[in-house]
Amino acid sequence: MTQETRIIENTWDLTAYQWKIESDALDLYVKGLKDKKILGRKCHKCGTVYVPGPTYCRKCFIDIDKVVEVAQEGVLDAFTVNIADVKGNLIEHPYITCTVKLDGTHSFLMGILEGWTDWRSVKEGMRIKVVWKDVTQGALADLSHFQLI
Amino acid sequence: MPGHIVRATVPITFAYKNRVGHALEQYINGLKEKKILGVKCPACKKVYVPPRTVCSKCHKPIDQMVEVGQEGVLKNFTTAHVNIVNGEITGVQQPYIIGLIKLPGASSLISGIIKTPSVHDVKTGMKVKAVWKETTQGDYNDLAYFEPA
Amino acid sequence: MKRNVAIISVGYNGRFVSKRPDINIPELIQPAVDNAIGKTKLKHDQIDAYVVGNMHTFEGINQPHLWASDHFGGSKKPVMRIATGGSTGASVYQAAYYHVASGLYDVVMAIGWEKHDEGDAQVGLMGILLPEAFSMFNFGPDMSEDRGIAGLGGGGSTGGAAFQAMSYLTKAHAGIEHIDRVAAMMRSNAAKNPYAHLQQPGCTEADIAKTPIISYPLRYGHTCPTSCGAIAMILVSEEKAKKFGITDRVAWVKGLGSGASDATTGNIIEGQITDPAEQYMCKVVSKKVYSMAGIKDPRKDIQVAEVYSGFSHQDLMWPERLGLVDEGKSPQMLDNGSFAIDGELPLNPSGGVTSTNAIGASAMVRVGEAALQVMGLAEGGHQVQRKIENVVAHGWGGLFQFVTVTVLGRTPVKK
Amino acid sequence: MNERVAVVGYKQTKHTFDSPVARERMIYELVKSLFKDLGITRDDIDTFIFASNDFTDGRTISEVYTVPRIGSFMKDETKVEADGLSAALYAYMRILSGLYETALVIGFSMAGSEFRVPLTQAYSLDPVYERPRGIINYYSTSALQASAYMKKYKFTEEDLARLTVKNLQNANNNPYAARKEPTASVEDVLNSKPLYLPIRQAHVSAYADGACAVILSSKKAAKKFTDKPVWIDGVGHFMDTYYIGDRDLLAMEHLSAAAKKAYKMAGIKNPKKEIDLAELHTNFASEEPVFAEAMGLFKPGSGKDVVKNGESGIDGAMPVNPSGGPIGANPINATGLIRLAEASEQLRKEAGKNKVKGAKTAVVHAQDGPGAQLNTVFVVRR
Repeated sequence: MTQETRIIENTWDLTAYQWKIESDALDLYVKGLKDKKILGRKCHKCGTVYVPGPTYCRKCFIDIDKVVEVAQEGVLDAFTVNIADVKGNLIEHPYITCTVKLDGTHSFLMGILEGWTDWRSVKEGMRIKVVWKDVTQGALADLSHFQLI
Repeated sequence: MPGHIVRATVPITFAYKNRVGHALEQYINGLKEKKILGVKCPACKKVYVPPRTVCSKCHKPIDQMVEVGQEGVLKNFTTAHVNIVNGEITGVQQPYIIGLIKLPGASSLISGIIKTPSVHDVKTGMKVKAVWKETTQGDYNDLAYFEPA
Repeated sequence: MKRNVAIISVGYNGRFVSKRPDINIPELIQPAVDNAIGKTKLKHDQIDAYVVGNMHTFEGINQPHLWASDHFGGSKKPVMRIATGGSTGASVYQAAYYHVASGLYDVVMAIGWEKHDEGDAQVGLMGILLPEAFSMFNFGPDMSEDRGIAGLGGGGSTGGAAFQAMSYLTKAHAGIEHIDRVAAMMRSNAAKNPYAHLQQPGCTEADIAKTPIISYPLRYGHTCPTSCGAIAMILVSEEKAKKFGITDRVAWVKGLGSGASDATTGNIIEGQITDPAEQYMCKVVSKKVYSMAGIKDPRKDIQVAEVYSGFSHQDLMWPERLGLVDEGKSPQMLDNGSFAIDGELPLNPSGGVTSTNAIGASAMVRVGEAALQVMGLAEGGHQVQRKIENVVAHGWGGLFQFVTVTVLGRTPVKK
Repeated sequence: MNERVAVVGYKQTKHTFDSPVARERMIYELVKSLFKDLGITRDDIDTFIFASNDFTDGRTISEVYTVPRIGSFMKDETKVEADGLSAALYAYMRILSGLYETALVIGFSMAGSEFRVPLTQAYSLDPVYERPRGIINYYSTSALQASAYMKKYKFTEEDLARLTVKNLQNANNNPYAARKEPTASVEDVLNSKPLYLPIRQAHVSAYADGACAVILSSKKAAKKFTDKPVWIDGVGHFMDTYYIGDRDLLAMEHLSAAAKKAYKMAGIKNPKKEIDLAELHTNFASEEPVFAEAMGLFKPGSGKDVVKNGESGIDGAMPVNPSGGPIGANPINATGLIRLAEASEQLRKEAGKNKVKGAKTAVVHAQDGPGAQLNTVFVVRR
């Protein structure tokens, strides 16, 4: 390796941006959470149910406005066991982050999985249910976690 | 009506450490010694200031450093009434001149600030010379500006 | 009537390494260009056009092809810049192919690079979804410890990869030991590739198993390094290849394609409907590519695969999604030695992405390595010795959503 | 291989300085309504090509969330990280190859409201010399070019102001333009804030929120979309050296080369005679005469006369930017593609108040980089 050369420090300043992000899907979703309901949108053409539900269908490329309440039970899809922090240090209480597919939906919801004692016994395809916070206020945090049934 | 938005800001600035590389390292070292260095292509004999590791014309790697003169001719200029810092355009109290200068021995023009008692004194074709910081420390600001020769 | 296109040269700037404090970005690219040209009888001026790309947020330079143009020879030449995330290098190569296949140009150079030591790749990758993640604050997320935004973003520091890995293991009835095993094979393959970054001759499953788990089932030993390096390839038309007298040691582009789904993980503002472990798009694209290449049975007609695996479980997953191996049978293939350099279907003889990852280059390195295998020019002992007719090269990027596939072969597809 | 490729559909948004909808909705509505106009679905498109930029979008791999919004979910999609006309060029190549028959090209940005354009421009400068020195930037580079032109050819500040007003008036009659200054006068331009003289605030293009989508197709497939195809008969693109001190800012040989290549392909021997209008991607008003002359549309140094005689006006011999050009709207990444859409509209005789009479052949231009380092040129015919 030849000689090291000088460093010039530069940045990409993300604080300089003012993003606008479409929120139709999440607006509806958190509105439902307040009433302990899971709301999404269904495509009237292909029947795909999205949660959170955008106002268009990805497959049919059309506007969709049919709001549907979906089941609060479903199956465990993928999961990962968080054993260490970002730096690789083991954490005291491992936890499971998972994606679930609620019955009747075609999309995946992400969240925390509870109701297990040994994570090695957790398997894809297990039945799960939604667990709510005691008091809901129309926020993502209203849905506490998913619980193995 | 679909299309509701939320706004997002991100309080993060990504940081980078960019290496100046072979040619600019030598250029900066030259500035410390109050020398202006260029690089000469052995094939077409062009001298590029500041130096780089390739001849744009011959596509040959080049590394032969040569010192060029410090008194040259102003070829082109613009009078700046603003500065652009972090993407913000802000007015300056004293307008200043940004010029392109042909130094003896160099084939390319070098950009720099031209200082004169009044910006109206500046004419293309005038002779200008490099003015150095009293104590140079090995950075681009060592070559402080150019003034009429 | 299609125009046949061949890769006639593949050049690297040197061995991929973690740091190059001696040079700047254009200086990293320049030797790869010179190397690719130096292996032919061409002169720089005979390159008609350039297609280039990298993941520019990793170095904080927008449109770096502007700055680098003089160093790769693009000054006063046609230049196009392509960027599609991890698959960038393959997308650049595909654009170079179309430069020639369109009939507009005859000799085109494709260049991909990354200089990871100038930024932080983890941070750069965060940049994919930061605005979307931060928009969640408008919706009252759970902010308690790790359960909040980080959980929603995709499960720990490996993002959605761990989900995908778990999903794959379940579908294939395999265990973490298979991921350890394939990771070890890649590191020892890399030891036979003089350009690879992490070279560990004789690396074993046990060596990998010693590395800490990040997010089960992924360990440090299953992840890729961040490398500095550049690759350049020269693509020419069939007529030019004949004119240059080089139809012997070239790799013909027989089929190519790409596709996109939605953001399969981290799609936190709208429901995601694509399973990251299923990779339906990869199946669709590879079918199309094989048909274009005149390949009826990829299991018989393809002898080597170079797949893009940012995480080791993908080395098992992709061969299945590419139709080279039955679904769920990769662990078995691995165990019976079929994926070894001297096996039935050598998989990443180069050592793959988990051994070397300069992101903007990586997907092109897959194509370049495939080309070298076809040409019989892979150096340092990673050349597959049995007769090669076709090699498949694959790439992916984004939030597990973009895929690129190409087949290179010893003989062009008949017109 | 396909022998001829046409623009068979195009649409742009009404550009604004602060879009009421997010980029996702903007491009979705645009593409949806283009499909509706043409009576097609997303299945009629073989390949989708984005023109976007991670720094203007503020995201790594910025099309991650926008892919489904243009109908490319589970489809063939790629991205050109440059102006939209480069993406159109790539689409053109893909169709010429014979492997695709149709392509949708889309460019967009939120340059009006989401970020500071000079900041993303600064990120395009090299990080180790120009950026830390802070002298050379997109503005000062173009000012040096303007200064060189004005001195050499005695083009005055008044001439430049008149040229700016011509474009502002054209923009005024363009329903898509963001910048509307119906009363703008030469005096207003001359009195506008000095930036890097001779460049003043009024000369700067209107960085805006907006998008443009264009559909290209092979000759074979064109009938399905329209009975008024606009043929792409010539293309060229060339890069200049990065180093400002090495460039000939006036001759712009690389732009000249791009134009010559496009003319040659299109069989154009005398561009002045054979081309009926030009749509140029100018970030600053001062670039118009320099670019137009490098492209052989006017005699070198004739800018003063062109302005005086109104030759580049809508009724002139060589109308330049009858749309008002980027002075009226510059949604980065879409700007060059908008030039193609505007030219197609003219050739199809669908332009409104800005109609150029009898236009049959147009030249379209796009740029990237400081001082238009990379240029793309299309020749299109009805």
